[in-house]
Amino acid sequence: MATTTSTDPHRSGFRLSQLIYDTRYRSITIQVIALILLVAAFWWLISNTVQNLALLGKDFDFGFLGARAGYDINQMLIEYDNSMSHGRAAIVGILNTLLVAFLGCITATVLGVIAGVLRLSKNWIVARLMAVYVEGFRNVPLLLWIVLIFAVMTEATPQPRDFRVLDDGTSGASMLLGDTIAITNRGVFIPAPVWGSGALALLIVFLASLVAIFGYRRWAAARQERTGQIAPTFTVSLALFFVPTILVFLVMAFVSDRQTLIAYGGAADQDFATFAETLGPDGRVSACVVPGTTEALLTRRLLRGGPAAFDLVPVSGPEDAIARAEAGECNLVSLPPGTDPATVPAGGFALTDSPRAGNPVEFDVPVLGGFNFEGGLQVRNSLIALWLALSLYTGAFIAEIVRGGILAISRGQSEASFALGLRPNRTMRLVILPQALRVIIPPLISQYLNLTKNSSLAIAVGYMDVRATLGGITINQTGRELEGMLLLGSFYLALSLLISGVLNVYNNRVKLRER
Amino acid sequence: MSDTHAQTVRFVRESMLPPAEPPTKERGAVKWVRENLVSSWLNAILTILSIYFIWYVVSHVAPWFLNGIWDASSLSECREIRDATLGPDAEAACFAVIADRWQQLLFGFYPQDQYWRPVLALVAFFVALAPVLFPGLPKRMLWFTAASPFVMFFLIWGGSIWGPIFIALGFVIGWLVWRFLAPVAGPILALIAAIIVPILYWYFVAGLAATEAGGLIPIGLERVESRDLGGFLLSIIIGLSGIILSMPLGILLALGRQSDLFLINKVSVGFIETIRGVPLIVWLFTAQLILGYFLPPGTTFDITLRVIIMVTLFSSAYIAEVVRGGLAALPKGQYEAADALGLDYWKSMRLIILPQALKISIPGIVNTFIGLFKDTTLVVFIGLLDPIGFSNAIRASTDWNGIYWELFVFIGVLFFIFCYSMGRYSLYLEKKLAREHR
Amino acid sequence: MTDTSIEAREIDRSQMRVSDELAIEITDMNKWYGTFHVLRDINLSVYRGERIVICGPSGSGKSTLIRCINRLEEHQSGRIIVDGTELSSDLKNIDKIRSEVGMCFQHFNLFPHLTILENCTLAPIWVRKVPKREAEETAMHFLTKVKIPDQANKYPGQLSGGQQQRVAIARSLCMRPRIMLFDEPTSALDPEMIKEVLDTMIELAEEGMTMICVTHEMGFAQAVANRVIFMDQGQIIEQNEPREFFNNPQSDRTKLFLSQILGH
Amino acid sequence: MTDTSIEAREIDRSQMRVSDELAIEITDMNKWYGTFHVLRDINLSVYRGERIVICGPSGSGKSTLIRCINRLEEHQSGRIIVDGTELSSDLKNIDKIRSEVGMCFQHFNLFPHLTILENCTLAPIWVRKVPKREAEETAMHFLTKVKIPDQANKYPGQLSGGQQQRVAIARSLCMRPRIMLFDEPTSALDPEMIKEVLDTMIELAEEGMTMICVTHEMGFAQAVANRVIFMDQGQIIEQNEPREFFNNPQSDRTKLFLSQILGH
Amino acid sequence: ATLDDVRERGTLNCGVTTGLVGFAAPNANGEWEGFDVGICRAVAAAVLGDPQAVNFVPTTGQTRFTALASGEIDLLARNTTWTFSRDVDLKFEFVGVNYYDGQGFMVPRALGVTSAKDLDGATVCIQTGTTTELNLADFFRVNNISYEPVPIETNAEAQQQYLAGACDVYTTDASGLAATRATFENPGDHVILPEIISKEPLGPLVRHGDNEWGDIARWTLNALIAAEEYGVTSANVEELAAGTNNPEINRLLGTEGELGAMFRLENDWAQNAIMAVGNYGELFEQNIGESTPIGLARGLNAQWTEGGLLYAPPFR
Ligand SMILES: Nc1ncnc2c1ncn2[C@@H]1O[C@H](COP(=O)(O)OP(=O)(O)OP(=O)(O)O)[C@@H](O)[C@H]1O
Ligand SMILES: Nc1ncnc2c1ncn2[C@@H]1O[C@H](COP(=O)(O)OP(=O)(O)OP(=O)(O)O)[C@@H](O)[C@H]1O
Ligand SMILES: [Mg+2]
Ligand SMILES: [Mg+2]
Repeated sequence: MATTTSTDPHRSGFRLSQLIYDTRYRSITIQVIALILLVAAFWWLISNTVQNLALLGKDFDFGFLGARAGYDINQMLIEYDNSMSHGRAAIVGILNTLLVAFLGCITATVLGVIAGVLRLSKNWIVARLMAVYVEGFRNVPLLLWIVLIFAVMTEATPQPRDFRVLDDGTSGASMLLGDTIAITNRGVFIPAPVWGSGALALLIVFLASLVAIFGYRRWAAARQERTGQIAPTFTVSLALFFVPTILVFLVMAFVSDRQTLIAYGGAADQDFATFAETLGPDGRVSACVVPGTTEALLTRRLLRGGPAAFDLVPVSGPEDAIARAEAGECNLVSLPPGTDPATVPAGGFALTDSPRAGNPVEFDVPVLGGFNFEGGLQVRNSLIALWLALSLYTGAFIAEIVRGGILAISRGQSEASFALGLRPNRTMRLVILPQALRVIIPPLISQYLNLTKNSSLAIAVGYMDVRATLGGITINQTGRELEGMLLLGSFYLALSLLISGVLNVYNNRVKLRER
Repeated sequence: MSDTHAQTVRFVRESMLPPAEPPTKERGAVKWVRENLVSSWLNAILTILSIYFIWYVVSHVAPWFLNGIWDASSLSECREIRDATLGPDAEAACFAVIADRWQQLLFGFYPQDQYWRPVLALVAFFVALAPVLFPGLPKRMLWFTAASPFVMFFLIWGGSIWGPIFIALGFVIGWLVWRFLAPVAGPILALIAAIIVPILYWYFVAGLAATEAGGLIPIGLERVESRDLGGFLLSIIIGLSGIILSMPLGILLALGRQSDLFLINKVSVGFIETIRGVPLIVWLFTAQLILGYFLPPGTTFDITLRVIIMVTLFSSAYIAEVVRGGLAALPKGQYEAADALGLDYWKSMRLIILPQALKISIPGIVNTFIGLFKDTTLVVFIGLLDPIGFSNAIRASTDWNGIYWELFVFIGVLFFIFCYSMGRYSLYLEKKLAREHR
Repeated sequence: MTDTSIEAREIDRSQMRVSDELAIEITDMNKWYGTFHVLRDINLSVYRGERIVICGPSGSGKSTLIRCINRLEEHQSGRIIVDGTELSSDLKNIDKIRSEVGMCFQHFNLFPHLTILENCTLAPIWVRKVPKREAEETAMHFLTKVKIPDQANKYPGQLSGGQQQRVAIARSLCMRPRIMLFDEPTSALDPEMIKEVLDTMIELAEEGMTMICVTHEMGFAQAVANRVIFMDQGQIIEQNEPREFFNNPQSDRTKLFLSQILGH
Repeated sequence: MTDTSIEAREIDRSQMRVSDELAIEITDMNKWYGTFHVLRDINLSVYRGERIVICGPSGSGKSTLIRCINRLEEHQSGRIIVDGTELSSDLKNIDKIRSEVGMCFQHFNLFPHLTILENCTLAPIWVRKVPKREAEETAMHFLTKVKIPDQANKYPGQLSGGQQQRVAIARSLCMRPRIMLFDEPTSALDPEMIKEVLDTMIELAEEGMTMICVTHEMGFAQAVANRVIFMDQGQIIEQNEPREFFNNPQSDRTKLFLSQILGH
Repeated sequence: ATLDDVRERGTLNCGVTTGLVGFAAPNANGEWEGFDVGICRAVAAAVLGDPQAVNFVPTTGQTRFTALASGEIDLLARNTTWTFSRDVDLKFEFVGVNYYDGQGFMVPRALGVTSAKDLDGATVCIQTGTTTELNLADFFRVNNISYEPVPIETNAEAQQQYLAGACDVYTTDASGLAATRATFENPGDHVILPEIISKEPLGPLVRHGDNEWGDIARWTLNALIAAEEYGVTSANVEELAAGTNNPEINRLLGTEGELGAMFRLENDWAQNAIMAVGNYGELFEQNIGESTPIGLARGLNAQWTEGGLLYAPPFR
């Protein structure tokens, strides 16, 4: 058959009524009308906006992003202080939003999966408890939960003051895990890692063991394919994950050199205690250290243990330290291991009891200072409360999704698998999970989307997310509502389009093939 | 045949065995505990943990709750009563604040002697809903359903009865225009006319006519300002009007998203995705901060109304997705049968497709409503006095400054009761629909 | 199984009015789905009062052909003239033809949210603009004809498959179409129900309705058809009057097909 | 309809090896669901190579009985010994028995996320620890046996019901079980498909597999079974060799039951 | 013009806070009460002759300026600091100062802190959306000490956080600190530090451009202040309105001259305002003064004659 193009027998001239009654032209007519309406609507909106702006004497200008922000943000993942720009503050906020969304998605998934599975548990009381959890969180506004959790956390955890040891030797609260972690109502203080000289080697070993795990798994799979032998993957992976890194860590810690501490103002061949004493009762130890290094950390530890008051003078490197010492800005200099004490300029001498240079990774442990804990990493209460509330709330929804997903896999599937002799855990891994995941993942991802959007409720606990910085203080201080809201909206929109794009790709990949 | 083996095959049971009781360990409470609480080590541990958890929570919350003081006029009086009866360290809730302010938490500043109006409006809403939910009822009740938004508006806001009547008349006019123009001028022209004529009517005639009529026959209720609405009443109003008003737009968007027409499809998709991609709180700030920019200079209307508009746009995107699900669930044969009978697009939508698709969508709509209702709490951030906003305002009075948990507990419990029962209802509907649907 | 009963009441063909007037005329019609050529150079004339049975293997384009006749599918070349009106993209023509051509689907496609009576009156009221009472009278008339007047106020979900299919027929009849198209009206039914439906169709045939019916019920074809058309791969392979067609097929393809359906 | 073809190829029963060795021995077995006594004092010995058909009214406990044999259900009293191993709560025994007893469900229960081939190789690879290539060869062998080797790389959703049931059989066979349990393997199928599946089962029977089959396909029972067992209310009411069973049932209950199924 | 709009409407739309102890809050009957509320009522009384003809529109720190700019409210009487940029850049007009405030700090007595300069490393609770956070940043920057800000949306939450010890310091306007401390279970356990780190002249504001309306608001406030100065109270205003031998009072109360007509008000506009809410001193004492639980001293807010800053320009 020749593909003869459609030749309409009545090619009588075009009539106007065809625009409406002819299916071929009708759709064009409708779309043209729609287009006109659309353009008119946009024109109306824009002209109104222009007029309003003119009336208010405002313009449409994103220049404010470059202006000085002037306010402080307590939690920042990148450097920021109040002399930086509004744009920078917005980025700090964006990162904070992404952080809490990311953390929230992970814990919500864990919580949701556990709750969903437990809700199906044969254990009556556990199942009931999970039902209460799920229904309780699903049916009360998130805002209320955020506020309540924030308040409960502040009430239920001790304030830093309670950690202070009183005269009678007791204290209202104490730190955990060998005085390394403090849970307070201002947040949780945990040791912060400080990367020392061997850190790179350690990282390489760790990456290598990740590669090894991957390689081992492939090898195990290939061998199973060849011989049928099933090698243990989980335990071996676990061992590979931890053992080499820990071993290398211990070895490096053991062989690490001593750092050189050079003092000014005492007599040679002293140890630190004697040196501190020679400074007299009002003497102050000023130590020149490079901030953020393990040497600095160890020096501070040493000083803290000593009797004298001290302060730390930040310097940029060993040369700078010595120069400053000579200028009299400090009377104690910490030099990296391997520095030849002979290079010490006149007047200085090496202490006899300088500490070890330290582990490849040292931990800066929080200690109680004047008002608060100092050092370490502070995970703020606002972050924890928001994180917890978002996770618990979204977790309740995820629990229902997981439960639905598992219930959607008919019991016949597991029975068939049992009948074939597969053990319950393999049945789960090979038969149930792959199927349940297809049902679970799409709604799961839209829950992630919801969680991300809900993180804008950070306002309730004073967590400085993008809505609080860009959409809050910045707009309020500059009066740039139109521009600010536009930027804010575009950020959320871009994020959600990204997430739903991922979702679509996934959906297309796992679609069950049917007739 | 099977004589190859010696076993005799034949067996006939002479007497039937009666059913026996299962062995003891398979019976009663023992079995229940064994199977439900301690069926394995893991389960036993979980049971113990759960019981401990429950005990912990109850032992901390129960005294506070049971010691609750209901009769006091301020927080300090509460504290005095507590000190007098229980001692200064006792835990005791001060529920007196709820006894003192429950009207505000429920109705906001609504005039106390008019409380019957919002209650009646809610009743009217359920009556209006009945014919949608129970197909057995007479179809004539649908007239009331159509009229109910106006009735509810009139009951809640009050004012002259002529306002709602003349506004409603606009819809009737639109319908009449469509009815009489469609056969003459074709559907598209008729549709455009049916949209434009009522708008002109509202713009030029309705207000004037309503004032005139109000002057002639003054019937009406005491007028209540939007800003007097607050507490749960406000949440319910925002939630309900959001859902009800967003239905038409949501349906149009759903149809648009199903449409083959490129432009209409893309516009619908763009609108839906934009709305859904941005958090409600951002939209609310938009309503508060920048909606005014988009309107002709000088137009102002109060924030409650602006919030309702924004919430309507917001929920229409969600409704659109729910309705789209309903449309997609309909078999293709329904569309074809409608075509084959000669029904045009709008008729087949109205008579065949939408009634079915909407019915399937009801559980989804209810769920959207629950979500929206919970989200109305966000209006606190733009200064509206919803329950949470009111709890702040109550704390700002010298009497109750410093009170915290009691208000939140009260609000939480009310929300829970409302949302949970709605949720159960939608679950019930879903099951019922699943049964009906083959 | 149902063959005997149908055979027994074979219609007196002499009584059936087959006029010289054309009801449907299809000339050189082609249709593609994408690049797939489903219907190839179809030429078919159906006279008023004729009863035509179309058969052929699955996928041969039978459904597509009759769906083209009331424009549920668009054809790409050739002409289809129904009742003197040519099918083009003109909406008015389409509306006109659809209200004159009734169609009855394999899966009934009743409207589950309407009662039987409402199903039947819907189109007359909204398309023909008949007053409701009159529409209901017509509906009851046709429901009586298909022998289910007592079910009028039930919903489709409450009826059996055979009853549903008969409602579907009644629904089309209520539009008083001049032509009826049936697309495998019995293949979704249990054997007992098939009989009910075929009986109804035979009655219609007796009244001289123009009918095109896609079916494999050969008993029915033999009993009522004026012509049997055999299609394969989108083409009309053979057409003949039924007795000839079954007893003395010409083409090999037809022979093979008949051997299969008669054999099984 | 399928009866004739099965009858025609009735197996030469003398050739079928029925040894004196016990494959399954059930003594005084009782089972309750809650307080409901589903299986009452079941005593049953199955010899290696025997083919047993179980029939009885719905709810009589047929499924429960065979599900007890591979411990998909737990029994509460009495003993079940399969292939010399007693079923207790010992996990090792359960694993051993399950890998020797194949089971074929009414609703196939294929794994929809795996191809046909993967469905068949999953258990051999993970339970029997067979190398993949070998497992695939075995799988292809059995797929060829059930006559669907060309579907190996499709997914279950792409096959017809009869094909799916045959895959299910092949899947159990790939574990090379000594005993096969069938639970109404054909009741979810269309008549044509039933034939495909029954043919497959008959072939298996010819090879001397020990089989217990819950079915109401009496043609199949007559053709291949050594014994037919009739159950009612959780009890074995009557057992006999098929011809006797059908032609000369002893118990009134059996007579009534047979009259119903043969009649319809 | 705004005046015409208000007259036509018959009510004054007045923006207040969503709730701040002593300044604005609804009571159990749903009536708004407080110091800021008094200003609204005074303006309503002056313009419409009815102190009840006010619609109170609760606003948050975020929403107040838009509400005013968009015309949703006619007057914003919410503790808003008069700053250059708000006046000039945001295009509002502050009509005067009704409360001279300054940002202060409150700490638990147990901390033993006596000066804000000792707060190095402290955690500070602040209410967001105000000038507070900017002042704070400046103060700590100038003194080269560090702090940790904890921004909180509402006063109630900030209070809860502070009491639980989640922050060492609570900072807001000194009036707010006093009001908050007054409702603590043990007010004596907390001290307000002597440093006042900022000037916070709080005053009502109107839109830029409508000078007549701005004048009305400005002079209503001035009338209240002047009334205190001249000893006109709500109790004796009626008596004095009959005529006194003090021409200034006569002009103020409209018995002499045509001051009211100059901005299209009745001549007894000030009399109505004073009758409705009392003079400035009465308003202060009723809502936030020392006899109330809040117990604020007059301090800077005393009349200039008593060493304060209140100084109403002459009515002539
Ligand atoms: N919408 C469509 N898009 C693409 N191909 C289609 C479409 N509908 C049908 N086809 C194809 O067109 C061919 C003819 O389909 P049609 O339904 O007309 O066959 P039929 O003769 O009615 O078969 P059956 O007896 O199975 O109903 C088939 O090969 C089918 O796969
Ligand atoms: N999990 C269960 N809990 C409680 N009762 C059950 C359970 N499974 C089955 N039963 C009951 O046990 C009885 C026997 O069920 P079974 O499935 O063994 O019957 P059957 O003979 O296979 O019937 P059918 O021919 O309908 O498959 C039935 O009365 C059934 O209701
Ligand atoms: Mg077809
Ligand atoms: Mg069964």
